[in-house]
Amino acid sequence: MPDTLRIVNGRVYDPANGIDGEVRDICISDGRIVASLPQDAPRLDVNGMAILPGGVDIHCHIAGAKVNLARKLQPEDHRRDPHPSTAVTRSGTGGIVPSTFATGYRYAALGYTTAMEAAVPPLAARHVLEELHDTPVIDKGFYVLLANNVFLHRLLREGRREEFRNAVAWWINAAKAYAVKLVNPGADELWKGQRNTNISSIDQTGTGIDLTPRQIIRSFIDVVEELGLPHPVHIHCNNLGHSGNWQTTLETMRTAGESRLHMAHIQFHSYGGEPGKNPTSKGPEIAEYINTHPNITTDVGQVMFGKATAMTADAPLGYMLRNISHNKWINADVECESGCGIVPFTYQEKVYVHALQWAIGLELFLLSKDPWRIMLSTDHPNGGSFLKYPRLIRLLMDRDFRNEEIQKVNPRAIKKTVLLDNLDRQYTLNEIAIITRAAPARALGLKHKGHLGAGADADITIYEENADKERMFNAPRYVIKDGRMIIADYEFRTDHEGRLLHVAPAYDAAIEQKLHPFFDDYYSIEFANYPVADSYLHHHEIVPPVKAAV
Amino acid sequence: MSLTLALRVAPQVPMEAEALTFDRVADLSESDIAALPLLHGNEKAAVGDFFKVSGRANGEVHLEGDLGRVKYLGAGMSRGRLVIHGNAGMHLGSAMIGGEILVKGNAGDWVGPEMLGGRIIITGNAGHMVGSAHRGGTIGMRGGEIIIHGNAGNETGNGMRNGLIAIGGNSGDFTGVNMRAGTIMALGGLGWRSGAGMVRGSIVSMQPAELLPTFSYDCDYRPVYLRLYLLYLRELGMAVEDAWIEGEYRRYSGDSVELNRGEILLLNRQKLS
Amino acid sequence: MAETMLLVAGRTSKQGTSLSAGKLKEEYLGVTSTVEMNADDMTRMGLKDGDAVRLRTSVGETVVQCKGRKATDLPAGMLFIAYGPPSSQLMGSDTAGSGMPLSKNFTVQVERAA
Amino acid sequence: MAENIRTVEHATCTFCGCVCDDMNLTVDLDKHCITKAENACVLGKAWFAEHTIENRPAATIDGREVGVDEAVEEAARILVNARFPIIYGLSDTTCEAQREALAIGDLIHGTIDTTTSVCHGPSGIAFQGVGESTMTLGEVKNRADLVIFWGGNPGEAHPRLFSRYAVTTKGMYIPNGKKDRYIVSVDVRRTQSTPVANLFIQVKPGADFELLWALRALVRGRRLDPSVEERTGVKLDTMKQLVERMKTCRYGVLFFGMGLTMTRGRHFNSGALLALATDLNEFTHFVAKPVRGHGNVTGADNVVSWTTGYPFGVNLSRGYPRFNPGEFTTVDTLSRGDADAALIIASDPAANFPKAAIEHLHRIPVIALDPKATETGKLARVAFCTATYGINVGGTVYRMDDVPITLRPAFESPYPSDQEVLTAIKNRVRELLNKKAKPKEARKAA
Repeated sequence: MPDTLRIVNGRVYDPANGIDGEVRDICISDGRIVASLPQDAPRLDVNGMAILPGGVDIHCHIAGAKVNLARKLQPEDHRRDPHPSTAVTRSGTGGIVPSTFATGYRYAALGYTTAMEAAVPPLAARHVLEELHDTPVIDKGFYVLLANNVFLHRLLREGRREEFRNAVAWWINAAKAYAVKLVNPGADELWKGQRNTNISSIDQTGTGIDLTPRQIIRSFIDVVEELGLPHPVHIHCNNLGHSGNWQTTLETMRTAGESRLHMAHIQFHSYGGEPGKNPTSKGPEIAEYINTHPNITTDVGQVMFGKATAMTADAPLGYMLRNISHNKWINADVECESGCGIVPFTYQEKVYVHALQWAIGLELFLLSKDPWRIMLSTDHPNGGSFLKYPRLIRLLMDRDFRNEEIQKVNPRAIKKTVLLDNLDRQYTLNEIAIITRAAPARALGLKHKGHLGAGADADITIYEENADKERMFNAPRYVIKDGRMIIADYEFRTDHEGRLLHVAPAYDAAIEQKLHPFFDDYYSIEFANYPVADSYLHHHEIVPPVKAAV
Repeated sequence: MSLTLALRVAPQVPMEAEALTFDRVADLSESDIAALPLLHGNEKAAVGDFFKVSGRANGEVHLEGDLGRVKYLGAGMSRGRLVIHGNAGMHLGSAMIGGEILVKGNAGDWVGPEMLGGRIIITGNAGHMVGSAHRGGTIGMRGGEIIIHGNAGNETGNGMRNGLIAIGGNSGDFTGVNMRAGTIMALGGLGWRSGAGMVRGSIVSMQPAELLPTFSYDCDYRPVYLRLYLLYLRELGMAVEDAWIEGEYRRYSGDSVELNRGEILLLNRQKLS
Repeated sequence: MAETMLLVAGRTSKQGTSLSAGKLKEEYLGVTSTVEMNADDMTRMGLKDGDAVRLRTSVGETVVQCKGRKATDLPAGMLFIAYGPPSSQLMGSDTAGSGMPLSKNFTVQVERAA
Repeated sequence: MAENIRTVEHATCTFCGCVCDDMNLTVDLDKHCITKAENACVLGKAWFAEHTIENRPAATIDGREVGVDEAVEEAARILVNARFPIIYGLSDTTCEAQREALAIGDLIHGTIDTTTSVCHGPSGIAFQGVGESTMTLGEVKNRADLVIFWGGNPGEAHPRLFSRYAVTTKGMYIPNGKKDRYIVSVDVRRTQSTPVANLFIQVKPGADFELLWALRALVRGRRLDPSVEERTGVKLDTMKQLVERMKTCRYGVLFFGMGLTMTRGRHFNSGALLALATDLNEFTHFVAKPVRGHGNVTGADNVVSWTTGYPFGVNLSRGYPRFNPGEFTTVDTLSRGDADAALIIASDPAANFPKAAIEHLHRIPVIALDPKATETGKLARVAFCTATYGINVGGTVYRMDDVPITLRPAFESPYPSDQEVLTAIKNRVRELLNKKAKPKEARKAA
């Protein structure tokens, strides 16, 4: 394996550097992209191929306690999709929730080199790190769940802002997280402590914690800004999946004011209609708000027909889906921190609600004007597997294909959308490079990822160009990670351990004096044993704050 | 002469032989059959390493020898007849679609799991999980017939959706557990907790059985379909008594924890003349 | 004359502590070679604490010492033994597609060992 | 002498699935032993006191003392030559060691199973059928006002479950501890756990499923045959009162033990209990939890699951994982005579398994890793004496509720850890396989 390589004759799609399909050389040295190399450096001729930065998944569920529960739950699904070992790679199983090794290899085989696990209670951080260590090739990080943290609620309720900020920073460090995740803020106490009830409004009182969701959201937005985290608050709003939830979604975005906020899987939050009744689409309204508010970024959470698994820290949602599907159901309460619901689910083309969800996702993609702020995701495996990304890309790039697909789904649902109202936009390859690479890297504050300029990580995907974009994106011919040729001619050539990406915001250690007694009273593990030791980080990188901490 | 594969080297560890179905071997020459792959433990092997192959298939394929360690015989088979002169290992006729498998001996666990069609006949005993779903799945046998002249183990017809399972002897615990439709006839006795979680379908026995408290007595009657089934089983060579054909059955419905639309029919022995 | 009884195998504190000392040590072997028995059953069978009894199933047999328990604690016809090599001798190996051999609540023949 | 006494605070006891991490250990470094284990229960005290450095050879082949390297060589040779090698045990070692065992299984295309299969394996099967509403133990401490123990004897097997997590402990919404909780115990006999209960329900042996099923019917308001009283030995009124209590509590918990998994009905017994807890969520918040045995058996479940997709009973003969309890679980692969070699880590099947399985262990080459002398070690072709996890070795263990905890070892052992031995075997296996593969490739090229 040479540590230098000049890739020649390929068309380069590097939107972050304004390069849209020009034929250029890409030079790699020591795992990074460099401006030039000596003429005698080894060459790879990729004539007729497209060179893109490695894919970056900003929101997926691939490792940790809930993922492993969902994995264990579905042997019948793994059975159909074995993942054999090769001379250089480990074995595993696929299906909707693949084993860790299969997850890493399959992301790589799709041209993705970075993926972010989107929901981890801090108590399970050690678990997620162990699994990520066994998730090969890709770089990865995770978002820590803090919106239903009982101790943080206590500080907020008592107006102890300074301590709140320090405690948030402490928790991020204790877990080795990359970003702060809020899920159904303020609802856990109703679920666990008040007979499985839920929140229905962002200004709801009587939550059992004397805080409204809005108060919680605003406080986290401010603190994450103050801490200078590279990624803003990443939020799963209240009311996910409920008809009429678009108002909650708009209110949540308004709560941010001018501050940055990342709205996760926005498709699931764009429903009109009356609560308890069939939803309608509010995709255009939500897209309009996003179009006019540059502080908001989002990933779509596209629904793809076929097998999915709902897995979420939003436990009441899990229970709602269980009552719809009557499938096996997992609920898993995490003391003082979070809840969790898991239900295997299948999205069907002919079912009104499923078809509507599919169509709303497409509306959001097609109506959003700024591809830098709307990113491709299926909220894997909630809306469908990440392996469906190539098909989704084809739906966006190929209008005729999309229209054929629209004909196959529930027509009543399509009528509730604007999909057939001359919505004939087709994403260009450059725009696909934005929504799958450049934009998520930028939203995450990963300066060395999502582009091919000098200094970037040499995470590169090279596709054979093909009119059928699903086929093209299904199997890159070459995948290079950290400058190493992982896949060549569609086959794995070597194994590789990616990096763990995390942040380490500064905090006043005095906060530990406040935390300690709370742990003694209400946690079941010792305070001293709670923070994750550095030994779990293995190959890692601390991503610095975007500005100095306050 | 018909095609015969005679076991000449006994496997030392479990063997997997999904190549040994009528479909795969029917149109092949002896040497081509001998070259078909087998898995001996974790080692790749060929049919010819273990079997002596002779003749050509004329609608039937015969396997000879004790194949109690050979798994997946007749798996996915869709046509023709496979006759096993000896015991068969696990997963016999797994996900079978059509044709017939006859075992002149005993069969291991998982006979006809997730079977779709065709017929499996076992002259001896079968193991556990006959016609059942695999772990984690809810869909067992969806069609076809499994006829066992001897006894069957636990979880016969787990998650069964359609078809017929007939057992000449006893059926083990949890017969017909979680079944959604179809018929299980255990002419001998039923084990504990038959029909637990059943939604629809019929479980029939000629012997008294202790049922779960979530099954309740409905009536005594003579279901017409039962006579047809019993006559059919008699035709297949099962020892069906006249009194069973003429007899009255006590009908219990359940499982009330589910929809309560399943039935267990027990021969009313008091009314036997 | 052998009687049919129901054997429950399980864990006990003493088994747990002696296990840490070593499974080949005398204490562990002693703990796992003692069967608890309903005291009334013992009286009827003419057994007293420390007497040797033979337990037999279709799989195998073992000789262990018996120890009385009050009827309120251990119903008549029930036996309790801590897991260990003696209980293994009685266990069948059919797991019925589960991986788990029946390890509790199985019928055994009980008689005084000569 | 004081400098040779060391104290370790917040150490973790790995004896049972409670994995209490509040041990304060006093260690005599000269004598290589723990002289005091503050906060430990009776089982934990014995665990810490008894794991000293015994004078045993680090490795033996056929009982003959050999160097570790030689034993590794022999172990690798056995595994590479086997056609149906099994790997078993793994619950009393660290996740780090478990991961190495899985890597070996992947290389040798073996079968991997853990002690789960003879513990709560049936609960794992039940979980795959019906799911599970569950929790971390801190939720029980903070919230549970109704705690039901079914078919287990934590008082003897998990002594601190009561005091630290589930009964007497005080929590956020349970300020008065036991006074704020109602405790129910369901068992076939009175045990040392019974006195803790406000209500003891004695169910007839072999009727747990019927009782659970009857409770489900009552919760759902369904028809129930009166014969249930005779069958279970429990009065219908008692059942109805219990159901009322379950439906009206604020946070209910069902803990269950091997009284369900090891008796006739096995996974269906566990499944009935999990389904009951699920059903109750229509009325209130209700959770269930199998009370797991060995220190890191939950870690083994997790590691095997994330690596293969399946929790135990995994076969890799085809180069990818397949799962089938009853086919690939160890009692079965041994008693049917399938296995032709066995690698056994931190477990003693030769002492606990059914007779037929033990007899087969005598027939095949066995490689055993254990800190203590065991029946399995006695019959093993290759036996390693390894350092004890949690006492001499650091690493990760998972508590019964899936909470991972990092160990704080007390003193060093002259023996290698399980992880070190397994890594050495793995590396040697890889080398031998490469050698084995090469001639074949060479032939192909020619």
